[in-house]
Amino acid sequence: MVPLSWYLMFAAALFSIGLFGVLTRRNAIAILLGVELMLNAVNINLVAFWRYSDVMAMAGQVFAVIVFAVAAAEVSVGLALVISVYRRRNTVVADELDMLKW
Amino acid sequence: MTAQQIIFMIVAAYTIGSGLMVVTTRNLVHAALWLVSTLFGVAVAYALLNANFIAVVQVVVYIGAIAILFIFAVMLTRKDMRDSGPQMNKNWWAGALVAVLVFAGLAFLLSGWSGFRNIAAELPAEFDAIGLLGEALTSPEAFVLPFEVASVLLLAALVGAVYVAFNPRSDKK
Amino acid sequence: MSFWNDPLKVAADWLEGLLTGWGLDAVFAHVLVAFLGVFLLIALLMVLDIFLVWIERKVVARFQDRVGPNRVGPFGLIQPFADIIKLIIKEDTTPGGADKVVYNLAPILSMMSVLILWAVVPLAPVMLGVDLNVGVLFLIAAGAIGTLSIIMAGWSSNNKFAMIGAFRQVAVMVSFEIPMLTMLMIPTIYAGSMSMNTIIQAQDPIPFFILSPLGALIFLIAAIAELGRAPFDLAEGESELVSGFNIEYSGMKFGMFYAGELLHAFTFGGFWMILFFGGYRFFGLEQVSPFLAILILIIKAMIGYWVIMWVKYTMMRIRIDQMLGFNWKFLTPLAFALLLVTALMNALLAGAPTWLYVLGMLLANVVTGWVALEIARSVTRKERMQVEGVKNPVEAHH
Amino acid sequence: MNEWLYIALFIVVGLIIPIGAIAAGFIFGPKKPNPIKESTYECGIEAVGDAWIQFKAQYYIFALVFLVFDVEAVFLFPWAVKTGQLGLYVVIEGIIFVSILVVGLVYTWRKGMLEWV
Repeated sequence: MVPLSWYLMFAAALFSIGLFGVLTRRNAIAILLGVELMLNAVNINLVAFWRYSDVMAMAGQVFAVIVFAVAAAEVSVGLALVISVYRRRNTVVADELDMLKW
Repeated sequence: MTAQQIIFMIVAAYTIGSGLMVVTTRNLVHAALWLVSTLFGVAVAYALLNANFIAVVQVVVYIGAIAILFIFAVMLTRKDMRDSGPQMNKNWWAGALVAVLVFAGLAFLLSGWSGFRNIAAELPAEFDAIGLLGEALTSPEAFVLPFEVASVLLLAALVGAVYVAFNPRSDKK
Repeated sequence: MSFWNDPLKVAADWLEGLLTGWGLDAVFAHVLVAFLGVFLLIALLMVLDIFLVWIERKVVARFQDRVGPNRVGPFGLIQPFADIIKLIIKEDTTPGGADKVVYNLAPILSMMSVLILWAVVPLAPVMLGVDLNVGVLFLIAAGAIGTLSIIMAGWSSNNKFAMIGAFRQVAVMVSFEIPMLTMLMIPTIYAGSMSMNTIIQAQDPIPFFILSPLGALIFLIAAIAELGRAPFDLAEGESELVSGFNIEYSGMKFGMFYAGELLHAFTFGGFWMILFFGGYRFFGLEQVSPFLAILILIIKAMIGYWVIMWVKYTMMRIRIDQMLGFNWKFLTPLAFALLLVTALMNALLAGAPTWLYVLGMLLANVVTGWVALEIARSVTRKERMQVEGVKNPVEAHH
Repeated sequence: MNEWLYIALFIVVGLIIPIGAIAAGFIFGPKKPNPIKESTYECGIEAVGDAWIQFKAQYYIFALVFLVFDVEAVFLFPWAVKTGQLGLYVVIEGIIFVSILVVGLVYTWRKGMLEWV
């Protein structure tokens, strides 16, 4: 059997990769791709904890399904914002969206 | 190593490799396609965890809808899809450092936890995960409120996204 | 247990015994035998697929008052093989500006998305395929990979027609997936399970198309749109987009898209029969032998496929705005209304005798469909009057 | 676990067969590429620029509405499995759930976002 630690390490690695993408990418859509990786890492943890504790308690799976809804909401609004910004400023590079800085 | 461990290792390596491609590829459509590959790997991980419903939903929602939305968005925000200029900001090494530190910190914290090396129990016979999930989502003692709130969340996302992206007044033309 | 009653198990046991007798590990032998079984099923499907080309051509010829292929072999039966040889020995050109890896991956994924659908098809009472407890959703998951392959093909070809075709096709596919998902919930509600086999078992006395004729109809419409066949074949739109997303493909890669489409249509004919017409069931005949059950399923799937072809060669192509408007303004609200009515009637009639249950469900379906049609008719009449500025369009013609 | 093994086998075989078919075409087909053959097909006219251009926002709207209803369906499937056994109360929950989302569809419709312009 695969011990729980493997799944947790796997999820942590995926989370770190997503974090790296969020921190370093210049394109706003690429940043959202990184956020997706992080959300998936969280979901792996939730499902793994469900499987490795009491399987009759469905809380882990319910939370995972709710994370799907959150991810969908995040993506739809996030990408809508990116498209809206693109139409006004003609760029999706996050560094150049600095209007609020001064 | 048992067969299951080998399968897990292959799946994890494949998923993490695809994940690395997502954050490093220059072409954004390729990055989105690598994301699909990563998400498929995660779906296989769910299947290994006996979460059939979550695994299939992962493919339906992420690959069938979210990835398509990403590809559409990439094509909507590029007059010229060939990416010019660097794709990472100049502090990428700091980002890499933070990511490695976060991974090390998580690994350190988790390894100190008592349940870290737990082994999963066998699934009970006649285990009906979807029935249990349906009961959990609709029972007032369990998660009926999150169930309805999810609907409100999706409504808010739909209305907000439609308003933000396509409000006629927000167009500069 | 004899070969006649359970051929798959007998053959698998024999092979496994043989392999372990040769000194192979038991688990490995099991996996190898399963692999061979899957390979056999898919190979048979590909052979069937070749004959589907012939069937489709013969049927369309009859619809158009022609004879169809009749030169190569008896009734032109060898014609599809000649076509395949032609596809194999054709030069495989790749457009210069294409994204090579994605371009080559797309037809493979397209075919694969159709083939894996057969994993969840129950062929006979003893041959359930993979009796997944999320079988119904598996259908949509495989469809998601198909959608992805189309957008990959359109994008990587670096051709404007391919791109527009792919975008339109994907917009239509994702739109019609909502009524389809909703209609998949109706057998789920009746059977209380998402497993294909349980759904077939639950249709023991009464198939679901009697309980929910409207549901079966909406599922068929959504399936045809999902397949991208006429009247929803605007992605191909020869007159405007030349061939749509597969314009730059030639040789066997094009063949994969073409064969995939035909097999997909046949498969969805089969799923239509499984979900609403009882699958391999036919008045107890399926209990006689698995061979008979498979034959029944194939005949039923052929009937479903014939209906899909009938629609294709009767209807004309509709425009994309009409198509999406039809889906989002009519089909999706109707599908949701039907789902809620079904769930409500199912709860209200929970303790009722069977005849009352069936009658109630049937009535609920008819009423829902009728109300939807009446609303659509009055709204469109109002719109038409606004556009034409005429009070009574019928009298105006006199 | 076992059942996913069969799905994996289907995926593997489903990849092998089309790859084999395409490889057969690659082996037996002639290979005489030239620049004209490799040019992008545009009904005989020389293609101007590549196809990786900007597309209109309408496609995004349909994908967006689809995503929201797709996730909604995910929530409804476990509900649909159990609704026959748990009685009227659960059905009403489902009705509320769907009604809330239909408001979103009506909003999108009223904003004219479902029109193909």
